Amino acid sequence: MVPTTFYVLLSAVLFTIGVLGVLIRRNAIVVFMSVELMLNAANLALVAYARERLAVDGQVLVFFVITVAAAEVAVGLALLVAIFKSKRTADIDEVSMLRG
Amino acid sequence: MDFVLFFLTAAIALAGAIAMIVARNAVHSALFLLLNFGAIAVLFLLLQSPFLFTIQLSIYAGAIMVLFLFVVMLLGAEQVEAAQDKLPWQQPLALVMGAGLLVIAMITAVRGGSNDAPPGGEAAEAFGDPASLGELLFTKYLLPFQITGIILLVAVIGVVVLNQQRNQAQTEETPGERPSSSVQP
Amino acid sequence: MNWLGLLIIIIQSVVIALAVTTAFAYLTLFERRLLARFQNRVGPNRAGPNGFLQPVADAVKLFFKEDIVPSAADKAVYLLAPAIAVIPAIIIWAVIPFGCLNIDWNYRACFAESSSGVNNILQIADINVGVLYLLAITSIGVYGITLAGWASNNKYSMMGGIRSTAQLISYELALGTAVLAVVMTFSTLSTHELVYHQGTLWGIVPQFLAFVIFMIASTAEVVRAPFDLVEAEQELVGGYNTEYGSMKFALFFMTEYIKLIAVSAMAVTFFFGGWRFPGLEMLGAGVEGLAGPVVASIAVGLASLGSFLLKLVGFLFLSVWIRASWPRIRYDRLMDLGWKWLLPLGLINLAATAVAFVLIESFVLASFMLLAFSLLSLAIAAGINRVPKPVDNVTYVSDVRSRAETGQ
Amino acid sequence: MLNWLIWLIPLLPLLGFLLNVFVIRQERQAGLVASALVGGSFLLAVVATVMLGGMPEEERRVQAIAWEWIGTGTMSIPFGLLFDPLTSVMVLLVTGVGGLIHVYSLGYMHGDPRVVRYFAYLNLFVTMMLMLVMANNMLLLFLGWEGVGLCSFLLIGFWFERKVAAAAAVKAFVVNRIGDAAFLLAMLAIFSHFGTLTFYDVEVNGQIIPGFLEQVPNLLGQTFGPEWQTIAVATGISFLLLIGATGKSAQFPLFVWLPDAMAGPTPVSALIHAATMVTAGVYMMARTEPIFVASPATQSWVAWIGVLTALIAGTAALAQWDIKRVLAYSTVSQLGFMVAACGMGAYAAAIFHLLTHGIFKALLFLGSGSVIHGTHDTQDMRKMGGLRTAMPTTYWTYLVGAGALAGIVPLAGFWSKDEILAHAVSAGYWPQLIGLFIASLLTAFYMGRQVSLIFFGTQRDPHYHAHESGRAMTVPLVILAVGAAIAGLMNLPTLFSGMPAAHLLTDWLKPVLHEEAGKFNPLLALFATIGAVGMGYLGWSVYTRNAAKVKVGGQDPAYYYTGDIWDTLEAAWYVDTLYQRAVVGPFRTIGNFLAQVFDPQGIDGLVVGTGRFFGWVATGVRQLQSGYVRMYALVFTIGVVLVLSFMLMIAW
Repeated sequence: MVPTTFYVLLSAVLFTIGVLGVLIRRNAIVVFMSVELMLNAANLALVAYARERLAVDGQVLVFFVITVAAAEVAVGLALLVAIFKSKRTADIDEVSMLRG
Repeated sequence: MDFVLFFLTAAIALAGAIAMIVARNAVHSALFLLLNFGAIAVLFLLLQSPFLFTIQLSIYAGAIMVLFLFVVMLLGAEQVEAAQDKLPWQQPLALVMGAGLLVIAMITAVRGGSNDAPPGGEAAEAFGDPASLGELLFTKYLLPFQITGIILLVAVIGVVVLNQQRNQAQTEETPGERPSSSVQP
Repeated sequence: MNWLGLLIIIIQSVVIALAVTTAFAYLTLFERRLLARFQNRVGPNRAGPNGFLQPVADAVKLFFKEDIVPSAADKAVYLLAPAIAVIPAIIIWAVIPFGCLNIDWNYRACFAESSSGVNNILQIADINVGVLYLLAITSIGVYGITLAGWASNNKYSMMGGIRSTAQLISYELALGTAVLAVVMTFSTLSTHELVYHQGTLWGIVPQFLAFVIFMIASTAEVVRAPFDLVEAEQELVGGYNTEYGSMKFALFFMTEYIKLIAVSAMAVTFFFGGWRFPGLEMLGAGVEGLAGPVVASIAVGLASLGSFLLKLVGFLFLSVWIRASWPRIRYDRLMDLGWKWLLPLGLINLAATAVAFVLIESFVLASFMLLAFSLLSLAIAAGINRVPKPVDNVTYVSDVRSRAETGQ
Repeated sequence: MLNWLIWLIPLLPLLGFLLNVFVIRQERQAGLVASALVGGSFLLAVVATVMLGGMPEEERRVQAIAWEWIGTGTMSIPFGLLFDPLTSVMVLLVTGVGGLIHVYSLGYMHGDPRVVRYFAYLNLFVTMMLMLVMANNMLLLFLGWEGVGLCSFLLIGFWFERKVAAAAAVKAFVVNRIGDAAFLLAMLAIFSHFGTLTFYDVEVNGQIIPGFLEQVPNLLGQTFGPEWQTIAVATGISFLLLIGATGKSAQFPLFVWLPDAMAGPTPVSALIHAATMVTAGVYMMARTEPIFVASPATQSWVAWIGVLTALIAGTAALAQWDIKRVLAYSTVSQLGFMVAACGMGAYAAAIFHLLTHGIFKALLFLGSGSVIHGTHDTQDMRKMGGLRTAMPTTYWTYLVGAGALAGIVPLAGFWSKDEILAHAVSAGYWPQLIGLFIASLLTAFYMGRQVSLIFFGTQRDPHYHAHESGRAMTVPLVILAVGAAIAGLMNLPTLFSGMPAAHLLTDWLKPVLHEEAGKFNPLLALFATIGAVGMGYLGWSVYTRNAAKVKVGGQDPAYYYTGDIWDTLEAAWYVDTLYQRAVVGPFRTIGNFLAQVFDPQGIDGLVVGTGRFFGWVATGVRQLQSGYVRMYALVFTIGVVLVLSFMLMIAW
């Protein structure tokens, strides 16, 4: 079996890539995707540790994360659509004013 | 063989992730992220979590990423970064910070995780059974489980409300036109 | 995992892929002949005896057509889309049991509850989340169509792609509720165990409502008539595959038909007892007594495979029949049906199922109670929706003309 | 029954105030309602006094608590009224004289455009004055104290279109603030040393709140050990109280506001600036008598301030031409008498003089108001003369008042003034006695001068036609004249043994002031009478004989003999000028500097500079608040990296 460290390292790298995506990209949708990537990286670490400890609790947590992610994506994308309707762009730099 | 599979999948996952943030086209980004999710799903399978594997496929790949693609296509927001960057100094700084975060995370990972193979044996055989997960969901984690249900409900209501307002506005702008039937999943 | 096992799996996969592809080819012939019959025509009967070589001719034609890529298309995605479409359609077969041929020559293992040690050569993988796997792969199937529509850079293709995305996601939920009801009834996620549990009573009896929902939703999922407005020639000039030609078009075509076969196989597995038929176990016992366990196993395997295929053909016939009979549904009605009828009915069914099996000890009694409930709720739903809504948002040409005449 | 009856006494004028403010819009209604309610209050006061008289002598103290007004920690101040012999005589004076002046105002203020407001103010004043004299604690007394100050301000400046009136109102208010500040400090000192502000023990919510007056003799000794410390504390408190009284009762050196306050309507001068409010200081000193008694130093200060005031004001009154200013300085002088009496320990005599003075000074003011009214708002005595025939009622009543003030036997002033002088003799205050005696001679002189100038000779200014005032004005004059004639009866000295009503007032006040009646001094009385009659006649005869020399706008005949001293007297020894030069002038200079130099450059510079500084800072900080989400995310990430590295270092 592959040691847990490998999985966690992979998870760390993926998470960092997600952070970089959030920081660098200006397309709001891609930023959002990066957030999802971060969530997945965290999920991977959770599952890896769950396997190491043979505790299903980690998997339950991942289940919750996925559920909440689904809700978050639905709301987030609806917001993006609403922003797009008023700004005509998905560039987050354009959304720098407090007024619509 | 486990190692071969792991490194192969990990490589795919990494490639997908990097390509996602590098790709200029949002649809390509979404596809690369999909690739990454698929790879992570396989990693779940390698970690004896078949239930999460299917959940990952059906929720992340089957629903969330479809939504992303859908919104990208609907908005025509494939390439919004053509304009000049307003914060040109932000990107290098972000890269430095990312590197710092990576170092910290890797140090933590190496210090925290065990380098030995995870335990095997009879307990490991039974591990990952969806039934055990379900039992835990309905006993120990019943309250969080219910709360996620409420979160989903709230999300549904929120999305409907957001949409509703937009539709009304549209109707007011162009009277007589039937508001397009929602394609909100 | 030994190398032999891996080899067997590879062989299984190749065989099934080939078999499914062949099945697709002859399903086209099957459909065309049947449609012709329904429409009082003859159908293709020139290539080979009774048109038996027609699929081969079609394949050769498609192979030799010119391969065109639109200049404004996103090339990579454009080329990738057919492949992305076809892959889920094929890998979905991994967990469907076509029959039961025990490789250890112990046919009794087929009739045991535990899925371990079955070693069924007619099913590639019996995993403990088989049903979920089916749902997951079904949900992935949407990508091919969506991407094809987007990558073509054509507004009709785009519309088709977006329509299909919305449609597939909408009906996936109804499909999920129907499948979940079955899972609840038989308390398992494994396809083998599903088939085993249907020994006493086929799934259609306790889950009649789920069956109806499943049939409607799966028809929508595979974008068949009357839910085929994704590729409606009249409105969308063919929809997402407008810009596709030759083999790439063939792949989309193949995807659709393979998925049709797949959902039919799922319906058989979920509601019609899979490869089972009454007396199969007796047949096995009889043959064993006559010719020993090896022959008995092979006999049971063949008989179960035959039974499965027979049921499958029945479903395919039903599908063609539906296509021949019903007109295409309007888009908003499609959404209404999915969200306002199927999903609530599915949820009601889930609740009813849970209540019935908790309250009533006897499986059979509970099943028939549920059947009655299903019929009742279907009748009520039909009753509510009997009167068609007035067409108030369609402007008739005659109206416009009369308005122009009166000078309004 | 007395418990709720005494509440009605201040509440009736309050009701009148509210009615006049919110309901009544008509002059006649306003006057009638105001007068009737004050009259009702007077009747209630009479009833209450009679009931108080029916009690045993030791129990003549009623305290009615409405609620606990201020209660924090150890401090508990009830909102309660006190009704004892001292209060009762004050209440009778305030409501009685006040009621008459209300009636008088009906005639005097007739036709004024803001007469409803006038009666509202007047009613409010009566309410506040009653609150002052009926308060059972220092704070409530202070409320009334400030309330009457407010009413005084409002009424002096009642004709605020006149600059003089507005300035006088402000002056009165500002000068009074000095005294009020001292009073406030005195209250704080009392609270810090006694822990209470109520005068006498009182039960509130089942809890006994101790009264500081009853503790003064023993608590001072216990708490502060050596006697000199006791005296120091008592001196401090009483001196502060004295300054408070100096402001309110127009004593030297704070008397300057009272002559100017004559710019208000004459009934106001009569009520507020002669009969009631200005006596509040004397009342307050009488009320807190134990503290003053505990401090001999303050006592002598009090006496000397009184004598000095009596002399300064008396001399100043000699040289005034304005009919009301003469009376104003006379008031100051008489208040000096009262304060001096307090300083000499003759509190009962002070109160006696307060009462009689309230009556006859009100009479004089009202009489002068009648003269002013009848001569069409003429106040300069040089323009008068010979009004004896034109306004006989006014003349006779004025004559009675002047006689009372001058101390002619047997009018009220003679008895009360003689009481004070007699006390000075019996207690051995010889220097003060001489001062007061001279002051009383001056009083007789300037009253003779005034009567002569107003009523005798011939009318010097022919531009007006003098006439007698209406019934509403003459009736109160007559009543007050009768009062001024017989008020001495309430405290007749024991001329011979077996006299039935001797020292009524002193006996009545005995439970409060613990004072024995002074002995009658026939020799002193003889001297005083001769002096008063002589000086009065002198004043009258000088100005009657030299009437021809008095010219409109001309010099006084006496100027020929005294020269510049006369100017000094006319300017009241230049006290006002001193204030102008020493206080007002520098204050104005500093104010101008602050307004024209410091404010635009210092304050504005600071404010604008602060604004500029923050604007400058904000310009920098604003760069961070760019609104770019990526920016915020980056900052967030930097924070995360820092915190994580820190935690990693700790965990290493």
